[in-house]
Amino acid sequence: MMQFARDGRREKMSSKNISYIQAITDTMWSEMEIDETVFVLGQDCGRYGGVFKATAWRSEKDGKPDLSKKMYDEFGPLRVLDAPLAENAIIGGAIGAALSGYRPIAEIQFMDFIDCAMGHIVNQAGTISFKTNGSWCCPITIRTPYGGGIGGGMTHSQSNEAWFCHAGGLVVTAPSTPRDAAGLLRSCIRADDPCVYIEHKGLYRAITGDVPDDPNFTIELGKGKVVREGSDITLISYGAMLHKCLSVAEKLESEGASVEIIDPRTLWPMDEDLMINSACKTGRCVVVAESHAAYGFTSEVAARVQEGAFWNLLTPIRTIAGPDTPFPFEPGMEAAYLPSDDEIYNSCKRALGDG
Amino acid sequence: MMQFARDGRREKMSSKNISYIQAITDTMWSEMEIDETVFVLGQDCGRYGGVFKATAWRSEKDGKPDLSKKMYDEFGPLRVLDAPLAENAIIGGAIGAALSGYRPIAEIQFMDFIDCAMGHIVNQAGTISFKTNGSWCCPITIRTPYGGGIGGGMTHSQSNEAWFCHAGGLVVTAPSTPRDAAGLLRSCIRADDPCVYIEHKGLYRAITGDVPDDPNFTIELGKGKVVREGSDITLISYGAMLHKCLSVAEKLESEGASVEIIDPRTLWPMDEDLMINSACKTGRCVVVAESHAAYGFTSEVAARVQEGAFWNLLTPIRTIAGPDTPFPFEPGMEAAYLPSDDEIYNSCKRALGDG
Amino acid sequence: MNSKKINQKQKKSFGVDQQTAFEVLYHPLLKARLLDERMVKLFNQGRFGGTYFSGCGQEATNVGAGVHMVEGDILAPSHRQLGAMVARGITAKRVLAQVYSTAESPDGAQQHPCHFGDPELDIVSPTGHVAIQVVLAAGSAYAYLLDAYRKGDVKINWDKDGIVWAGNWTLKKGSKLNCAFAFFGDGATAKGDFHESVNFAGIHKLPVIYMAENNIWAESVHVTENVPVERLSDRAAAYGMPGVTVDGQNVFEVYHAVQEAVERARSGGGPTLVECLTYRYHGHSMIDPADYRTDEEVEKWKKRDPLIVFEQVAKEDGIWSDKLAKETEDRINNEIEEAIDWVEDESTKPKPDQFIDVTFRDPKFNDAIRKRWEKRKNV
Amino acid sequence: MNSKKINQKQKKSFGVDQQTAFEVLYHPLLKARLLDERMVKLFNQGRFGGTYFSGCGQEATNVGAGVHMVEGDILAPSHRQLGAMVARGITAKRVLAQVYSTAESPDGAQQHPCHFGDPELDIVSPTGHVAIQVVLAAGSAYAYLLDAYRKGDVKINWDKDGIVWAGNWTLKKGSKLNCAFAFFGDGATAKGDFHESVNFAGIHKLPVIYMAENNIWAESVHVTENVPVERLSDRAAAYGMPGVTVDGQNVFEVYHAVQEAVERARSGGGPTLVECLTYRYHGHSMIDPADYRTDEEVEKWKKRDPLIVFEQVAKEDGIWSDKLAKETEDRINNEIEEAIDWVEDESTKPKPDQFIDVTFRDPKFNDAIRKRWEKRKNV
Ligand SMILES: Cc1ncc(C[n+]2csc(CCOP(=O)(O)OP(=O)(O)O)c2C)c(N)n1
Ligand SMILES: Cc1ncc(C[n+]2csc(CCOP(=O)(O)OP(=O)(O)O)c2C)c(N)n1
Ligand SMILES: [Mg+2]
Ligand SMILES: [Mg+2]
Repeated sequence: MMQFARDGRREKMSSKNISYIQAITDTMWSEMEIDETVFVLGQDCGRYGGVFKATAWRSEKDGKPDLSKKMYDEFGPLRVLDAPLAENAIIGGAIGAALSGYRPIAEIQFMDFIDCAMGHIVNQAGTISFKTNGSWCCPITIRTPYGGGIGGGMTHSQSNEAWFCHAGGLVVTAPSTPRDAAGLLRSCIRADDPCVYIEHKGLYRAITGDVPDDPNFTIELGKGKVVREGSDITLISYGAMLHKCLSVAEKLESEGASVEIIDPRTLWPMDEDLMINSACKTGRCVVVAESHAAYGFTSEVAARVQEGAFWNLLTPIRTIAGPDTPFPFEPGMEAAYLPSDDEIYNSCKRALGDG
Repeated sequence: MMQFARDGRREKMSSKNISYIQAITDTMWSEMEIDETVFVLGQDCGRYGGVFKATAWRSEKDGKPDLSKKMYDEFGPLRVLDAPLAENAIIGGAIGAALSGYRPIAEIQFMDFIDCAMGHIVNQAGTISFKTNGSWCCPITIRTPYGGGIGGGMTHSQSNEAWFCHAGGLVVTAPSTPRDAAGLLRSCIRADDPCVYIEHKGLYRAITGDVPDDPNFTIELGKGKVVREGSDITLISYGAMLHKCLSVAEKLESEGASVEIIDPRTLWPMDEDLMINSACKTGRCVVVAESHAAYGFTSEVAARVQEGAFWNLLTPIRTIAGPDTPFPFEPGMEAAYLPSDDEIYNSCKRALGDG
Repeated sequence: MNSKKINQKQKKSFGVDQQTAFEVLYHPLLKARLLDERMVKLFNQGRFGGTYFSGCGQEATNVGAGVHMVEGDILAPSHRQLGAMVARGITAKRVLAQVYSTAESPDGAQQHPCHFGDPELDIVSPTGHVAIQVVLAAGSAYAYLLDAYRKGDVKINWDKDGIVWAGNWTLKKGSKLNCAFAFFGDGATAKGDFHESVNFAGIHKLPVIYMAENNIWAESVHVTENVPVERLSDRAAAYGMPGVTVDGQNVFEVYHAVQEAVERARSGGGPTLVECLTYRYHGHSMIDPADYRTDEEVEKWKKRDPLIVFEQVAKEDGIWSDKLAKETEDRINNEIEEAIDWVEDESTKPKPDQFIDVTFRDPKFNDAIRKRWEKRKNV
Repeated sequence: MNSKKINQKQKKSFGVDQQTAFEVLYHPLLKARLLDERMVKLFNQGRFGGTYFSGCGQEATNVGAGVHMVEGDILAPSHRQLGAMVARGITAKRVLAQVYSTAESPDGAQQHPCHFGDPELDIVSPTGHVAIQVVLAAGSAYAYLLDAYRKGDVKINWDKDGIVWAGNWTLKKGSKLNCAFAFFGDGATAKGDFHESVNFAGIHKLPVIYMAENNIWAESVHVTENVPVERLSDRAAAYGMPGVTVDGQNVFEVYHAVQEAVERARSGGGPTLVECLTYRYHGHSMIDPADYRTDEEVEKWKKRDPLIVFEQVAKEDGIWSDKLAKETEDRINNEIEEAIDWVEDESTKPKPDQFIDVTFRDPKFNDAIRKRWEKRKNV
């Protein structure tokens, strides 16, 4: 926990090394302890602890889950609600509870199914403040696992975040590390505005990292991060693809190119200046995402950066994204669908060359 | 009707001057005559003829509606179906009928409500061919009125086409003239793939134009059009905004600038080469749409054009789009929301200057 | 049809006394009517824009439910709930500010004039999406259950194996829950949202009053084209909740039926589906000529106008008073005239760009929107 | 519970003769079981990827309905319909090609191994979205109505004023409609899609057989947390259609109930909701330990295994034959072994980029995708 010494100086913060999913569980648990109006609802979230166990166990000191007690046991069936198989009821219900004084965390089991509740998210949650002239707000957090690479096939792999960024009224955030997962989730829960918080299911147990042991640790929504400094080229990405970018950067570095990597962390609003400044500095930019190419993240970033960094760009901005097809299952196809290290590497090489 | 003279030479095609909405009605009517598997379903589409009267009257020779008989009277209640107030039933039902041999034209009364059927459109219609390895296809056409400027407020003004362009499996098309309305609609109905056909409600009765009197008149999906040739700057837009661009072009022309205007007509797939070639020629580009700025049409075009025309661009690509808010009602606000002639003009001036 | 049964009770006014009848029921009934008809006129005179959805004819249904609402109860209206809002206490000024889209309107003129609410009275401004509000109401009702739970008033009935299924809780005697009121039309019941909401409320025994206004039409679509059964209230059984059908033109009957439902809900007995048989006199909105229905149908319903029925019942039961009726009317007319003068002379125009500053609660998000918008404007 | 009533009929096998019992019912019942258990094993041995949804325990429900399908009838399955597909005639090879994701699989290995169909048999490959397929079925059924209409076999019953409401048509005597079969679980009935589909089919009297498989669980969620009423079949009344509950472990009973429903639907009498009480032996999918339920519950149901019940009933009614049973089993085992050998030794791998070429029917749209994808690959 963050502590202040008697004289007001901040002491060294303790932290825990935990997995990406554990950071999510711990943060919800801690917020439910602090604030009685926070509650969780979703399919299989209660007794079962969620299909990915995101609503199951808090971590112990060593960062491992404390299997003795589930969130359901701690907070009871009303605050850890096994919701019906009805996405409209889950989201619409969360919205109603939010208007009546609560801060619901609604889980959509896979982001692929979020389209079932699209009307409630975009045209109800996203418009509450607007249509009440700011009198009401809608403090809901929608958590949902997205992304491919785990053999999920067509409807267990999608990355539909662009829809919510193109909605007008929603904050969309996508952590790439355990630390960001904790800090951004807490910010979403505490925000008075509706937040779509997407979790890359491929990262759940694949990565661990230090997370401050502080019940007030937050990360500002809308602020990106330079996750690696460099001077020759800017790589922009998030989620599982960010980790691919990091390994490509190592390789490029070993070949003498200095790579800057930016993680926007929040997808709407976007930390435009951070990206533009970096591209101005390096003069070259590659944007990577696994979502569909058309009308998605990579196009949005490219459009903004070309405008803001136009006079400094030395080569065209390259975009690498998923093809505009449904998500295939067969492992070879899944590999063909997802951007690969090689593709990122080659695009960087092109950008570093004559474009 | 298009005719071929005995010697095979094409004779001059006759045409009719009709409104944008009349072109839509006439095309559906003609397709229903030609093909018994074509039918129409939607709320109020039957006896009432649709809330905008799109499924009401065919035109007479003079282009005016023949008020003596509605589509419902001509084809009966089973082929002009008054559907229940249930968007999932409408789209899901259309999909089922399509798999069983029909070519349904489903009307969503306002595009704002299309989010209610998002799951069926994206994850059912858009995946039929994919998930049957091409054995089945899903020849449905979803017609829906979009766009603002008619005092419709928050949920009768939206332009959500980007969602469907970012879906992977859907064709999205947006006619801007009566001729394109007819040609593209017929192509959609005849296509074996699912098409989202969006109609700008502000154009319904505001514009008229010549439409070939040919029951086989089609316009290729995916092909854009140079609607005005010029050499100094490229303007790219569609729908009501395209018409604003046209009038700005007149003004700029009168001031000595030569403006090229491109209407992509189909939003997915996009006629990228047409836009890139134009931008390469003019070196300057402004993209205009009324949909949200973030992750929308203008960003998509800017991203593609910057990449394809990088070495020829003289100034940054400017994008003009709706703000990322819900759509406001009050007339002054609506005017502030929608891109204006002045804004387009000023952006062109900047692009023509030093950017 | 349950209305038959109810009608056979002794008094058609269910023992409501004269003062209550006039203060609580007649006043909002008449106010809703006079205000509504006036707005129809003002719209037809072009004094405000957009369009207008009239609830004329449906006032008894709305008032009979709306008057049962107390502080903290949420009202989730559809597009024809003027009567319920008036019963809840909305002023003519607030309503007119709304339809005239002035800066003083509850939604700051952002919303369409006919999709309106009033946050001060816990009335949610609806989206245009039919039936979405029905789900929201279930969510608010879940919040009311949590409120009671946090106060320690809800006992969860774990079984001996430490298991409990949904809805298995009891409310402490004497404790009362807030209620959520959802209004929706016959057409709306064809939507999946309706189903998901009543199903959820049925599972968790939530305090929701489902007010189904069966006015025969959904725009031009006949109720038989949206609902394959005779009585909407018959659907309640599919959700394990009581369903009643009442004469929606008789405010006493609606009042009584909703009272029963509210008492049950507040004491932890769960939701009720109340179908009200009613009718809208005008077209779907002002631009609808409503030529899909016959004049006879309209006339038939007008004979059972809520105001006529009120007078009949009150007279039969000896609680009618010409004087009170006249006084009520005068009071309402004053309020309306004053409000119109105010809205036309004194209300102000909203700032054209204010919607950007209220899209989010957190100003930094709105600033992000503004920044791009201003760039577009080349400022 | 209707099953009671039905059980009181004279013969528990409803007069089905021995040959039919074995050819039509026992064969698919056993084939589904043996194939299913085999796939569970293959999955656990890591011989194919993804995950696997077993339908073990639910074969009687599936077979009793699937065998009524004829050419042109569409099957809209959920994720546990192996039994129905086998009854419809799917071969072990097709199924194994599917779960092994080979080039020969009906979906070309594009889909998840457990969401599969077979276009050759009019079996739609489901999306992962629970309940969406239920709506599709209603649409196909509407197409069947149009088919008959185009043949001149449907009379629309206009009233004297030239008006007709939905569902007011009659089918020419002797004409037969195709039927759409929709399968879905207890959990799925909580979704709005279920409601919109049955409502639509109820309004238009569409030939749909709604097969509700009530297996008590939706993943870890208990049926009482998805459905606030005792019997799913009670919901049929809300849609103006007949509803029955049958013993889903007794293939004769399912066969008989669906036969009645199919006859009604084909002759223009509209849809039926058939609730089958059944159980899944394995977890929701292979990765679910299913620790939310008790061993006793599983054992209780296994005592009423579809194969045991078949044998009991057949014996009671004197149509059992050890010889036929043995022959059937041998035949099936041969088919399965052959299919496994084939799939493991002879089937081929799909091209990694083939999905791009089948996203659309029109190659030019696929080319547009490919172009951008190849640019990404820097080729
Ligand atoms: C999701 C959705 N679909 C369609 C519409 C268009 N629409 C507005 S009101 C209406 C009819 C509503 O009928 P009903 O529910 O009976 O209410 P009433 O107008 O009779 O009060 C329709 C179809 C809409 N607003 N929302
Ligand atoms: C729209 C949607 N929401 C959630 C899921 C996740 N999910 C898959 S199967 C399932 C439970 C299905 O239960 P039921 O309908 O009873 O069918 P059963 O598995 O018992 O056969 C859930 C929640 C999904 N696939 N689709
Ligand atoms: Mg109605
Ligand atoms: Mg189940």
